[in-house]
Amino acid sequence: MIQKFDVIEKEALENLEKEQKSDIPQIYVGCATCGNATGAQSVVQTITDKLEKENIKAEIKEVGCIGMCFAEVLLDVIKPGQPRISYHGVTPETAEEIVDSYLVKDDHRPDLALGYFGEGGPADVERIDTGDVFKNQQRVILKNCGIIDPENINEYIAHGGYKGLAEALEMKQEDIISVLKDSGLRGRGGAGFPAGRKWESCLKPQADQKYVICNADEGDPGAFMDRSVLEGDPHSVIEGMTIAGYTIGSSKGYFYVRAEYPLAIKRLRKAIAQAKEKNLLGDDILGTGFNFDLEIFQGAGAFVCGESTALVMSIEGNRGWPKPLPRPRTTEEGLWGKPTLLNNVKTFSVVPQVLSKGADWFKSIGTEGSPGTAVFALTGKINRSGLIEVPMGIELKKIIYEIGGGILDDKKFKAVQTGGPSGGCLPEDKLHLAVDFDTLVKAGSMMGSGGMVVIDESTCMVDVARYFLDFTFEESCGQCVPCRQGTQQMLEILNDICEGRGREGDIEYLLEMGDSIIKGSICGLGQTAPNPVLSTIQYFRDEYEAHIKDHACPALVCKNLIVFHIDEEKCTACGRCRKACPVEAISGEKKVPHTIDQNKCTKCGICFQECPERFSAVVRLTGKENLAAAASGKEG
Amino acid sequence: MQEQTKKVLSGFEGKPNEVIPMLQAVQNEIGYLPEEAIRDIADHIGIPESKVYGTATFYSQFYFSRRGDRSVKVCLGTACHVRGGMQVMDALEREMGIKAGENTPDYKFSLERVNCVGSCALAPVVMVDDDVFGRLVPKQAKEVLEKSDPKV
Amino acid sequence: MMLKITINGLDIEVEKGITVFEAAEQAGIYIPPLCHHPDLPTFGGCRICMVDADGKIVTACRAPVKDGMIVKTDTEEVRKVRLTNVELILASHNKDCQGCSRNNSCRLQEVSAFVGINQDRMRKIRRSVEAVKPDDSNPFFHRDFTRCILCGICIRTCEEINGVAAIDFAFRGFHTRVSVLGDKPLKDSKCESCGECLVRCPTGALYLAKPALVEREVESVCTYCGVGCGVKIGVRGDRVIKVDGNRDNPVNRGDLCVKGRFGFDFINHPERLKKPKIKKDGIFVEATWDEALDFIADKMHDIKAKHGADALGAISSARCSNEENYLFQKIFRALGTNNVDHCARL
Amino acid sequence: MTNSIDDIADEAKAFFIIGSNTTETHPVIGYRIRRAVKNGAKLIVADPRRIKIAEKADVFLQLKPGTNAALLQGMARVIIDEELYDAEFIKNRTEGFEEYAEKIRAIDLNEMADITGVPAEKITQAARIYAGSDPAAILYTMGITQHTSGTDNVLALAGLATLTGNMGKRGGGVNPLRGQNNVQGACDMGALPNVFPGYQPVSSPEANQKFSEAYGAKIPDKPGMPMTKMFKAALEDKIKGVYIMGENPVVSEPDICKIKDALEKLELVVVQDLFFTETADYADVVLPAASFAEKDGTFVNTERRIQRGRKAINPPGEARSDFEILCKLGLKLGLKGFEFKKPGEVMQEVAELSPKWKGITYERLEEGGICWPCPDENHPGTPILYEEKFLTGSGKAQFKPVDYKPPAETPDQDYPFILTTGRSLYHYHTGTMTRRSDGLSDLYNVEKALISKEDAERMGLNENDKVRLTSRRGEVEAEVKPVSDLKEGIVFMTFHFAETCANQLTNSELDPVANIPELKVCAINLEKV
Repeated sequence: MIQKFDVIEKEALENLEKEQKSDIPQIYVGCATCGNATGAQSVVQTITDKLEKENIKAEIKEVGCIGMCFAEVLLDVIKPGQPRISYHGVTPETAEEIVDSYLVKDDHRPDLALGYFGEGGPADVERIDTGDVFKNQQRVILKNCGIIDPENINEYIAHGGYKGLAEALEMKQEDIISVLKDSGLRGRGGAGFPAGRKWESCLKPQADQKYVICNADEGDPGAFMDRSVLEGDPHSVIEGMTIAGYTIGSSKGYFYVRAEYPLAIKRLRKAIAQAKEKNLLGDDILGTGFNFDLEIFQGAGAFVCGESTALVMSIEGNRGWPKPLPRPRTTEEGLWGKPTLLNNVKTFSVVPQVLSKGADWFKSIGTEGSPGTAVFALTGKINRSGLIEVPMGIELKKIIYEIGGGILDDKKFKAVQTGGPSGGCLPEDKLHLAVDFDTLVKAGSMMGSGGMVVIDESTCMVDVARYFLDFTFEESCGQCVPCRQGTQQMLEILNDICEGRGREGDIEYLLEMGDSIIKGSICGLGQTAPNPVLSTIQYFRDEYEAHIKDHACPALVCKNLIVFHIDEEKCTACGRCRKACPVEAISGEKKVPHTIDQNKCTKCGICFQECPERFSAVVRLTGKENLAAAASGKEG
Repeated sequence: MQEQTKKVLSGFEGKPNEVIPMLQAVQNEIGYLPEEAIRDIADHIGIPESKVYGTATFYSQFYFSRRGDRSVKVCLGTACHVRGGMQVMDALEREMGIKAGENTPDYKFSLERVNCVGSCALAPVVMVDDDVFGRLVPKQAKEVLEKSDPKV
Repeated sequence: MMLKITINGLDIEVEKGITVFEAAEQAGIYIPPLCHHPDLPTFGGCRICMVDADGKIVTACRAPVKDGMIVKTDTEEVRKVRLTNVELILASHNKDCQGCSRNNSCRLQEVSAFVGINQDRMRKIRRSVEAVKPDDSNPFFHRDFTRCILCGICIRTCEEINGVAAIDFAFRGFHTRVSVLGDKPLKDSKCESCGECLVRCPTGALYLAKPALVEREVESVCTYCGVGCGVKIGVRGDRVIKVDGNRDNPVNRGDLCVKGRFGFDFINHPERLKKPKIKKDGIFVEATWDEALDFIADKMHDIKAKHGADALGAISSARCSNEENYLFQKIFRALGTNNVDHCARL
Repeated sequence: MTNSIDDIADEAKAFFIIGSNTTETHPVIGYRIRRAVKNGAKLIVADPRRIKIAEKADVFLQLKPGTNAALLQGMARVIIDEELYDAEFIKNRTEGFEEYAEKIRAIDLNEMADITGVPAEKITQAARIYAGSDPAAILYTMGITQHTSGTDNVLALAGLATLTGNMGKRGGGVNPLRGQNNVQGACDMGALPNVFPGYQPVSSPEANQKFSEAYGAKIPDKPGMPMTKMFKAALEDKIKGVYIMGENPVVSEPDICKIKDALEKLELVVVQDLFFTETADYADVVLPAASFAEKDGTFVNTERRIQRGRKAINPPGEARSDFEILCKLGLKLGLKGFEFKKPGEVMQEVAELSPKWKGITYERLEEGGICWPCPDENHPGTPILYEEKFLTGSGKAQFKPVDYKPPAETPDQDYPFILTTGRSLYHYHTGTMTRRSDGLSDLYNVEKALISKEDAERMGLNENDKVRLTSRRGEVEAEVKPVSDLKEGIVFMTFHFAETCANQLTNSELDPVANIPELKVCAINLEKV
């Protein structure tokens, strides 16, 4: 079938040639959700109109997310013989300028450019792929994201796509599994279970039907890696699943995608159709007689459905309740009681490369225990938020300060949260740690699905813990007592602490309860729910104590523990705050320093934002005395 | 309404694994899930209506009463949270005079919290249907609503 | 096939295929159950029956016994997990036990006592009982959500025992609730009011609309349809105040329907006839038994004499006992007529 | 029932429920069947109404009222054509198969489909499930028997069961679910015009002699009148006095106007009951009886299981158990053999006089119920009949082919609707007991005449509209409820409610053999008021 595939590949390249007309300029606009959210579509529209109106020869295409979300909207231009130049923060207006000056004339507008890729770019803009953002990255899973047009299968094939499948179809199933085992590939869903072993345990059982399920129910609040892959490189996942189908002997696969990912779903649909058209999916794939079909199932919004048995329950039409242990493995009795292979988007998407480039190539990346790369959604109080892919084993420091460009507004770093609601927070003195499955767990956090949220001094750790508990509380399925009641109980206590009702012994009680919830819960959600609390207590216990003992929120975040106060010395009675206050709590006229009526104040913080930097007369106070003073009506 | 449901359901075989797709299809058609619709789905598949209701109420995607014409979704994903998404939510609740999960009396808007719309770089983010408003501060709440008024 | 296992150091032999919970039961070792019910498939949600099986903490109600398995039901760890779980349940459970119909017959009380709830620890707990108002729509039994522990026994009962499945879990997480379609009152649902759920509810979440404190029980047979369910008639003073299914009766094994379980008001109904009555010129006047029976006997002899025995008709009853039916037909056949019948055909 | 609840519920691979609203009239058997179906047993339901149990059915046959025989003949035709019958069983244990088969082969399936209104495919499907499941149990009630063709219907059912070897087998059989707690016992005790206790014919010389001697009187050897005929006879002055024990014919009997006239005419009417019933109005003497909770005695359930009822409390006031009343009356009448102290002694006499009950004693019943026949003290009882032989001369089952006969009354211009009656889960018979329960009344207290949505639409009727229902025999006013469970032209009512008494309308035409009136089919008209 290799021959058969070569034909397809050749044809693909030719079509591409025709489509691309590489003799004219190519324009790429980052049109993943993040891009669109920032206005990519209107940019595309303006340019298209302009090109047509002024009949300028150029190709424009919508691509996925290259990961530099901080720089959205991203517009790249490749002129024949020129390197790819990236423009950032593009608006319809600047887009027109760029067309006028760079496409029509030859001014590459260094003022608007972010930089260029590859060799020999103009001297007055910096090179991106060797710059801070990319030099520490290694793009394997994301290699096509933002580079190719995800809605054009030819581009995927041109970039080496479906070779892995073609090769796999010539291999024995056991051999594919042994390659995976050699490569040491571990599931990218969070727990990091060895993929090879999982596939093997699904190959063994005899059954009239087996299923392959791609878990794209990315529910972690603050993570969007899976979505970016589906939006930017859908074929890589389809190819991976098809290989899985062939390996375990399944003819049916499901994409379990959050309904909140409309664009991803749209692109998947298109990709599936294209793959079928090319006989890379569907019946008698590449003439091997192997049939594999893919169906998209839209998750209806339940974080717990990321858990394999819950996910299966919900496809079967039930409440997404995990099956309590002891129960047969999903790989033996999964969907409709049939052997079912369930992997994460990133796991499937990397499989083709592992097969085409070989186990050793994969092992050469990352660490021994955790080979390969890790994809993170790097967000929070950081200068360069975005989607990054780094080799396992890289130091957290590097990610935050080099790739991420350090903390926003030069504030002080406090902690980095990984693993979302199941993970934990690591403090400054843990930044030397290497990022891999096992190290993070040892330190009290985890890789999780790949959210990495940077937290600075102006963030309250108790509040962060409460935030995650609130999330797991809302998302707990309600089946088992420890999780259903436990998350609620922990949340209540954290609310109390944040609102000044904390009690002596609460911290110990939280620790004890956390332990019981971990031991007692049915599924991963409950078994990890206490982590954010336990890790923040481990590293930031003093903040908890400040809240409980002194009713003080050191980060000045917890509403009930702060008061807004106007410093008479600094106040110039400009009246900005007075006008902005939505509840008319601020009084004072011209030349008279303003004051805040604490009884009226709702602590919305608008006055604080309104007061110009140069005065910064509005201040936030915390602690028993200040609160008491404010309460006693005396203006803080 | 029953006709609407019937029409939608006619596109399904009536297998148990179609429960959620059916619920989604009906909600797309009607805007929420009226009781009769749930009963019809149960009958169409031949499973207890209580079970279908149990499944529907489990998932946050489904609504059981009429919604506002435009839905204001305040992202409270981690990034938005640490960047003050909650204050924005407070401001919107104040402006609209309703709490999250409610509709304005004139059914122009419904307000809800969502977990990560995936625009973390723009945090804090608010989505009104598909329009995204990024890097918001509380006082912009009014402006967001004015821009999104269905009549405009 | 028999397996050898050890529970708390005690070696026992048990049937293959049973659960650790059942094995312990056979060995007379108490494992606190909450969501487990012998009539029903297991659920495994309450996490109270957790034990240490070969070093792993598992739910006894689901874990099958394995040969050579070593089970410990009372390790430090097990105790802690159980205790916290019960505390957590109590945190959102109605405090008022005296005001609860199941006071002293409540499974949650039993379990709390066993795990050793103590007030010092309870003080650390934040109590918050969701204020859902009770459902008193059904005339026979009501639902108090503040006493529901979401064990799902009622749900499994409605599906497995009665086959109606009128109720199921609805909503999610802490807001999970046993509900009918549309979160309506029970009366507006497919519920058939058989009360099987009421019988199995481990707490006071389902309770009789009219409390029934039974003084003595008498085994008998239901008086309604032909199924002949075994019942236990609950008496207090001179009144029938409750009817329960007799689990030992092979016909119904304890099950009853709405009529059999709740339809007994007629027994002590004020309109019951209490004296014989004879109609004199169109109006009924009370009479003694002798007057009434003499009147009847004379009349019957009279008719027989005038028109022959076949001028008498005897309509017996399918609600009377065999003995009574026998005597009834005996009377008329002895008088010389076969005009004996009853409502077999209706 | 030929079988016991237990063996059917636990072992039947398929249930064929016809003319029985099982989940409402025999709820606890309903539970067992729903459980069995949940565990994989197949279910065929045939009824003019989409009753609750139909929800769980693999095949639901919504036949026109009164066309049972046609449906069953149709099924038989399929079974014979496709040779789904149990040849072995037929060879060894039956007689007359050939004639039967011949007659069945003469039946046109499509014609049966037209008569019943059930598509031929569905009849075929049902036949295949029933014949293809071993064992398969038939359950029926009044929907089969309350027809002028009732006996034929039962024979047709027996035919199916015999054809498929489902007789005398665990999990099989032909099982009428008896409607009342001791209707079986009343029959067993000879509260029937044609037989003595234990089904010994009054016409049999030996039996007649045995009982005449035992009762010290000459008992006529020709059968007496069934209740349904007594009232007609009363109108013709042939009957002068009626003694009514625990019955309420003024509500339960068909064609009530006639019944009332008859009662008016009688010289003596005795009513013995718990309450002052509608019938009591017509009585000369009313005697206060005891309820089941106030007396000892035995009852026979639908599976022939004799069980002990026990006294829990005293009867109110001067009310007495029927046992006491009858003993007293017997003596007052100067009859011999009424000196009983307690019901147990009566049981001894029963055992002596009827072989089927010979082995029954109160002592044994303390241990639990026993299914008759129980020929001696050590016999365990007989939960399943005909395991070895049938009660025929040859001991073999006889095939009795039947012809479909339409109901006595069919719709016409004046009375275009068919009324069929039944029961509700929440009430019992004429409601004497259940309608005195506030709770049950709360759940269901007003008769709703059910009509098809189509008819409702055509006639512009909405729920709770009042209508007048008229038949050749009387009229009733009731509220309607349009439902999708009924086919056009069919009306359903219960007979629990005296104020909207369906039996004002019903037809008293009888089945020639069993003398059961055709309560399930009569022609009526319906108009809005």
